Amino acid sequence: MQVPDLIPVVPEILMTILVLSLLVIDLFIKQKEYIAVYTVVGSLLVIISVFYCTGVTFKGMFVADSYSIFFKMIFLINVIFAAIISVEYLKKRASLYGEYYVLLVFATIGMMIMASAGNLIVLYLGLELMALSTYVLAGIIRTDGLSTEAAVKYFLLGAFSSAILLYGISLLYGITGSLDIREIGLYIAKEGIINNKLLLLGLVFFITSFGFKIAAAPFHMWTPDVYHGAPTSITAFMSVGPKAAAFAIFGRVFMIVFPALSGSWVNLLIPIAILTMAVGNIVALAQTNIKRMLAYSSIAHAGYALLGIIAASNEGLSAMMNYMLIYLFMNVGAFILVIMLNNQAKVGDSIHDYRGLSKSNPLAAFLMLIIMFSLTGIPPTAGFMGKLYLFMAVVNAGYGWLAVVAVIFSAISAFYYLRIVMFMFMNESIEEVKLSLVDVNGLLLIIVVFMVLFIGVNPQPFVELARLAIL
Amino acid sequence: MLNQIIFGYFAVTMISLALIVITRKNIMHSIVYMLILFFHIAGLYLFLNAEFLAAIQIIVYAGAIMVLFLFVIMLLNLREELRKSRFAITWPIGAIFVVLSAVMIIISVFGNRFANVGNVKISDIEKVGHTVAVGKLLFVEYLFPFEVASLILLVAIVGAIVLAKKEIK
Amino acid sequence: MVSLDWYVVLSLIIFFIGMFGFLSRRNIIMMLISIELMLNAVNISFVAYSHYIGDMAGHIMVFLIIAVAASEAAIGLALVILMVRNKETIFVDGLKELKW
Amino acid sequence: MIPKCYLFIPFLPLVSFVFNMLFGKRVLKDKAHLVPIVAVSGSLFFSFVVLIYVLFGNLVNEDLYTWVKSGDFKVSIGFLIDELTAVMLIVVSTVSLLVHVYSIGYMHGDERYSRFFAYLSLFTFSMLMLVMSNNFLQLYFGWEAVGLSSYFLIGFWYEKKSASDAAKKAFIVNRFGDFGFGLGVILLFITFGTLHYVPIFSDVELIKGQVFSFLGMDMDVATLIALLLFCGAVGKSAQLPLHTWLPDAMEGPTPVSALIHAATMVTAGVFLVARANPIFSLSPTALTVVALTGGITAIFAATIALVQNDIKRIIAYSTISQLGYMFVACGVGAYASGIFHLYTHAFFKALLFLCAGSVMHAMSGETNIQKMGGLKEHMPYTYWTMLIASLSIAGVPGFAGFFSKDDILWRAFASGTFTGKFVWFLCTVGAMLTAFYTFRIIFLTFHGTFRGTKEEKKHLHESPQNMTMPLVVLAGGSVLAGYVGIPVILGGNEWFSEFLSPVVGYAEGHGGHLAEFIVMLLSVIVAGFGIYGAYYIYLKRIDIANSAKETFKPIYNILYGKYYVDELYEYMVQRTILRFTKYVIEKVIDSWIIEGIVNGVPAAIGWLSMKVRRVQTGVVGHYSLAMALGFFVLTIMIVFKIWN
Repeated sequence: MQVPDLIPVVPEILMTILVLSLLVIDLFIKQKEYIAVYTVVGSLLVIISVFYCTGVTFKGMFVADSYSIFFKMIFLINVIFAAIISVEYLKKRASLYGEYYVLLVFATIGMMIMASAGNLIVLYLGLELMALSTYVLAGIIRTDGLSTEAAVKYFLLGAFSSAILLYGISLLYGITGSLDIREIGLYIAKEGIINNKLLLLGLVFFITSFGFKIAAAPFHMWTPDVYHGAPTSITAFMSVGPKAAAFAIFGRVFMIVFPALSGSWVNLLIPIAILTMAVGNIVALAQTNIKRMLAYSSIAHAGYALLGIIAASNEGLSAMMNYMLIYLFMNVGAFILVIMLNNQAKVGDSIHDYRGLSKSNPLAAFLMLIIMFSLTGIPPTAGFMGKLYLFMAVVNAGYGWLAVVAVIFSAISAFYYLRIVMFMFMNESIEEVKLSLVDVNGLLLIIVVFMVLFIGVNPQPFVELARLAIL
Repeated sequence: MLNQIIFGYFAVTMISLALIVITRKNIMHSIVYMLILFFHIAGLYLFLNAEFLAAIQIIVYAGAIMVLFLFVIMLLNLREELRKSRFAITWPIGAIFVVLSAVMIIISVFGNRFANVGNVKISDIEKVGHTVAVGKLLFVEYLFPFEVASLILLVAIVGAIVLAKKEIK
Repeated sequence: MVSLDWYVVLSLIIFFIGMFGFLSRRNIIMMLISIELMLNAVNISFVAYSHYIGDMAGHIMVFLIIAVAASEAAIGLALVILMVRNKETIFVDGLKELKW
Repeated sequence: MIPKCYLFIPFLPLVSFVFNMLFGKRVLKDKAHLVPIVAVSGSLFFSFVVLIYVLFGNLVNEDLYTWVKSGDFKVSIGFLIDELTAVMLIVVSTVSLLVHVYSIGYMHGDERYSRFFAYLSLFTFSMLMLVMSNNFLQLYFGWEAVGLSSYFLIGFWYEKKSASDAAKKAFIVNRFGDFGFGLGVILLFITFGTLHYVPIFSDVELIKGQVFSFLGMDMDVATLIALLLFCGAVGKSAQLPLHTWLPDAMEGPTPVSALIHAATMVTAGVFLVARANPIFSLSPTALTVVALTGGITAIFAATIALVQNDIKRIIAYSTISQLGYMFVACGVGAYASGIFHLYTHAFFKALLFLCAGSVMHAMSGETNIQKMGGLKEHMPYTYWTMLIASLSIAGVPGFAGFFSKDDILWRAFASGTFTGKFVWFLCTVGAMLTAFYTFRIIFLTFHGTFRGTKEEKKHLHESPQNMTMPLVVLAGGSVLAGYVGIPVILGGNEWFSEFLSPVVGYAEGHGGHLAEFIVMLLSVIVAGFGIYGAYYIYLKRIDIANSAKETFKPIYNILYGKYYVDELYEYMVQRTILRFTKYVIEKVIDSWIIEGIVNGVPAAIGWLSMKVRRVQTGVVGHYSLAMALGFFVLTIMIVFKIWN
C-alpha cells in the first residue's frame, strides 16, 4: 500500500493544523486578540504554501491546479480580512473568541477543498464543511435575536439546497457511473448523451443549489435576511468567501462536466442572470439599512459574475475569476466602514447614519466614495475593470444584448451606491462621529482602497493571472 | 417474481410512511413513523447487497440522529404547539410545484439509459463481506473524503456547543 | 430482477415528498425531518445505482452522507434550541424580524 | 528610436500640477510659479531634443502602458512622435513657457496665484498628451482634458458672473462638437477594430467605398467618420456655427486667452484634421465641407472683428478667422500649409494677446480701444512688439504670417477645384480685412491722443520686465518663424512642407510660378490696402470713421452685433425650443409625458423596488417556495426545451 502524494494538500493540512492548534490555544490565552493575530499569521503562511503545492492527488480527487490556487488566494485573503475586522467588533459583542476564529478557518478549509475538488464527493463534503461553519458563524451572537434568525434561515435553506445538490450528484452518478469530475465529462463527451433528458434535469438540480450558494434569483431569498442579521464581520466574510467558492465549483463543474451541454445550460442561466441583476439592483434602491443594501448589491454582483459563466468560454471564466478578486476588495472595503461605524456605540446600520460623514471624517468618506464608485463600476476603479471584462466576454460569446441589459442595471445601481455618497457629502451630520483611521481597520481600509485603485489603473497583471489560471 | 413482490412491498410502504411522516400533527408520531421508514430503508439496502450501509442506517440514523431529535423535542416540551396549524397556508402552491416537477422528472426516467460501467461484481463483495469491502475502499481510495468528513464532524461538535450553550457572564 | 428505473422512481417520489414536507410544514423540526427524508431518498438512489452500475463509490457516498446528515442534524437542533430560547417559538413563520 | 526622455515632456507639467495643487496654497504662496516654470522649461528643452531626433529621422510609436487588453480591444497610453508631433511640441511648449513667465507679472497678487499655475500646468500636460497620443482614444481624453482645464481657466475669476457664464458656455458649446467626435471615434473602432493611428491609417484604403447604413440611409464610411471628427474640430476650433464660445472665453485671464484660446487648444481641431488626413483625403465631400467651413468662417469672423471695440474680442475674432484659414488649407489638401500657419499663428497671435494683456495692465483692466490712444510713448516695448505681430498677421512680406498665409492662398488657388478658387477669393478678401482690423487696433491704441480719463493717464506705464521679455521673444518668433518655409519662387525650398510630408503628404498643385507670383502679389496688395485704409480712417481722417458708421448703419449694426448669432441661438433655444416645449407640455400633453420621463423612470424603479421588496416576506416557507418555483421553471424549460 502506497502513501498518497500529500504535497498538493499541504495548504489544507496546514490550515487544519492551524485550526486544531487554535482550539487548544484558545484555552490558555487570555488576551484574545492574539488568536486573531495567530489566525492572520497562519493564513499568510498558508498563502505562501498555496503557490508551491500543486498537483493532483488521491486518485484525482484533489486537484491543486492554477484555477484552484487563484480561488484559494481569494479565500485566504478573505479570511485574513475577516479576522482583522472581527477583533474590534467582537470585543463589543460576543464572548466567544476562539470558536469564532476556529469556525472562520474551518469555513475557509471547506472553500479550499471545494476549489480543489476533483470528485463530486469531495465537492459535496467541502461545501458542507464550509456551509456548516458559516451557519454557526451567522448565529454566533447567541443573545441577538436577529443573529439567531439569520442562522436559522440560512441553515434551513442551505440544508434544503444541499439535499437538492445531492440528488443532482446521484443522478449524474447513475447516468455516468462515476463521481470523478473529469471522468464524468469524458463519459458524456464519449457517449454523446447531450440530449439525455435526465442528464439535462441533473443540470436543474445543480443550478438550483449552486444558484442558492451564489445568491442568484430566485434562489437568493435568504441573502438579504442572512446578511442583515448576521454579525457584520461575518457578513463581510460570507459575502465573498462562500460566494467565490460557489463560483469556483460552478465554473469547474460546468466547464468540465457539462461543456457538451452548454447549449442547454446557457439558456437556463441567462434568465437567471437577468433576474438576479434585476432583483438585486432594483430592490437595493428601497433599502435603508446598509447591510441589507449591500446584500442586494451582492446579489446584483452575483448576476454580473454569472455572465462570465454564461459566456461559456475561457475568457468568460477568467473574467469571472477576476471579478471575484475585485469584488473581494471592494466588498470588504464597504464592510470595513460599516464595521467601523458599528463599533461606535451610537451609530447603527441605517444609511442615514452616513449623513455628513465627509464633515467629520473627510478621509474615511473619501475612501468610501472610491469603494462606492468601484461597486458602481466607474473608471478608473477596479469595479469598472471587472465589469468591462465580464461584459466583453459576454459580447464575444455572442450575447451583446445581455451586456446591454447588464449595463442598464449597472446604471440603476448608481442610484443606490451614489445615494450613500450623497448622504456622506451633501448632508449635515446628525451625530458627531469620530473615526480613527490609524487603527487596524483604518489601515486595512486604506490598503483595500489602494488595491481597488491599483487594479483599476493597472489591471493587466491581475487579468493575466486570472487568464493563466483557467482550467 | 419474488423480487418484484418484495420491492413492491418496500416501495409502497416507504412512500406511505414518508407521506405519513410529513403529515403528522404530533412530531413524536412523525419520528416514530420515521424510525419505521428507516428500518424499511435498511431492508432495501440489504436487498441491494449493502449490508454495512443497512447496519449504519439503523445504528446512526435510527439510533443516533432520530434519538437526537427525540431528545430535543422532549427538552423543548412542545405541547402547546400542537394546537396550531401544522401546514403553512401556502402548502397547495408547494404541492403543485412539487407534484408537477416530480411528474416531469419521473416521466423522463423511464427508458433512460443508465451507466453500466463498473467493474465490481457482487460475488466479489460477498466473498470478503460488504463491511470489509467498504472499509478497504474508504481507507485507501476514499481516504481524503473520509478525513474531510472528520472535519465536518468536528465543526458539528464545535458549532453545536457554540450555539446551544448558555451565555456565561 | 427489478429494473433500476423503479428504484429511481421510488427515490424520486420520496425525495419530492420530503421536498413537499419542507415547503409546507411550519414547524422547524418537521422541516429538519423533511430534509432527512430527502437525504434518505438520495441514499436509496445511490445504493441502487451502485448496485446496478457495479461500482462501490455510491456506497462510500452514502456512508459520508450519513455522517454529514448527523452533523447537520446536530447543528440544526442546536439552532432549534437557540431559536426557542431567543424567539420562544418553533414555527419558522414566527421569524419575521428580518424582511423586505 | 528616441530615448525615453521624451516622457519628460508631458509628465513634467503633470508633476508640477500635482505639486502645486498639494503645496501651492500653503507652502509656496507667491513662489508658486517656480515649479511650473522649471517644469515647462524642461518640457521645452526636451521638445527641442525630440525635434533634433526627429530631424535625423528617428520616430517613436510605442505603447507605454496598456490599461485594458482583451482580444482586439486595447486601451493604452502610447506615444507617437513624428514630424507633426514634433512641430506641435515646439509650439505648445514654447508658448506655454512664455505664458507661464508672463503670468508671473500678470497674475501677481491674485488670491489663487498658485491655483492658476496649477491649472496652466494641467492644461499644458493635457495638450501635450493630446498631440503626443498614438491612438484616438487618448486623443479624445486629451481633448476632453484640455476642454476641462480651459473651463477652469475661463471661469478662473468665477466670482465674476460673466466669467462663469462664459466658462459654462464654452463647456456646453463644446459638448455639441465632442458628441460628434465621440461618435466618430466609436465608428472608427467599429470600422477598424482598433483605435491606434498606425493600423488605421495603413488600412484606410480598405474602407474606400464602404457604406454605412443607418436609419435606411447609406453613407460613405470615410465621409461619415471624417465629418464626425470634423464636428469635434469645429467645436474646439470655434468654427461656424459653434464659434460663439471663443469671444466670450476672453473673460478669462489674458495669458489664458493667449495660451489656450489662441495658440494651442483651439488649434487642436486643425491638428486633428491634419492627423487624420488619410481619412479626410479619402472623402472629397468631407474636404469640401472643411474648406468651405474654413473659408466662410475666415471672412465671417473678420467682418465682425472690423467694428468691435473690445481689444480682446477683436483678437478673438481674428483667431477664429485665422483658424478658418488653417481649415481652408486642410480642406484643399494642403495639410502642411495648415500646420505651417498654425505654427506661425501661435507666435503672432500669442504675442497679440500678451500685448493686449500688457495694454490692459497699463489701463487698469480697460479693454475698450475707443478709450485708449497714444500709448506708444508710454509703452514702447508693447508698441513695437505688437506692431511686429500686426505686420505678421497682416501678411506683410518678410514676416512669418506672410509666408504661411501666402502658402495657404496659393494652395487654395492651385487646388484646381471650384471650391478652392472660391475659398481663395474669400481668404484674399479676408486678408484685407485682417490687415484693416489689426491696424485699427494699433492706430486706435497706440497712436493719436489718449481718450481715457486723467487718472488712467497718470497710471500709464510699461509692464514689468517679466511681462515684456516674453513679448520680445514672441516678436522674434513672429518675424523669424516663417523662414523655415520660404516658397520656391522666393528662392526657398519649402522646407517645412518637405519636413511634414511623411505625415501629411504633398498637396496637389496646378499652376505655374507666374500664377503663384500673382497670387502672392495680390495678397500683399490687399494687405497694403487694409493697412492704408486703417491708417486713413483712424489716423488721418478720424471723422470718416464716424460718418461711415452712420452711412452704413445697418451693416455696422449687424457686424457690431456679430451677425446676431448669439441672439439667434438664444432665440432658438429660449423662444423656439423652450416655448414649443412649454406649449407642448402645457397644452397638449398636460405635462405628464415629460414629467413621466424626467421623474417617472426613477420613480417607477423606486415604486417597483418598494413592491418587489415585499416579496421578501421574512418567512422561510416563502423563500423555499421561491426556490421550488425556480426549480420548477427550470424543469419545465428543460423538459419542453422552450428555447428552441
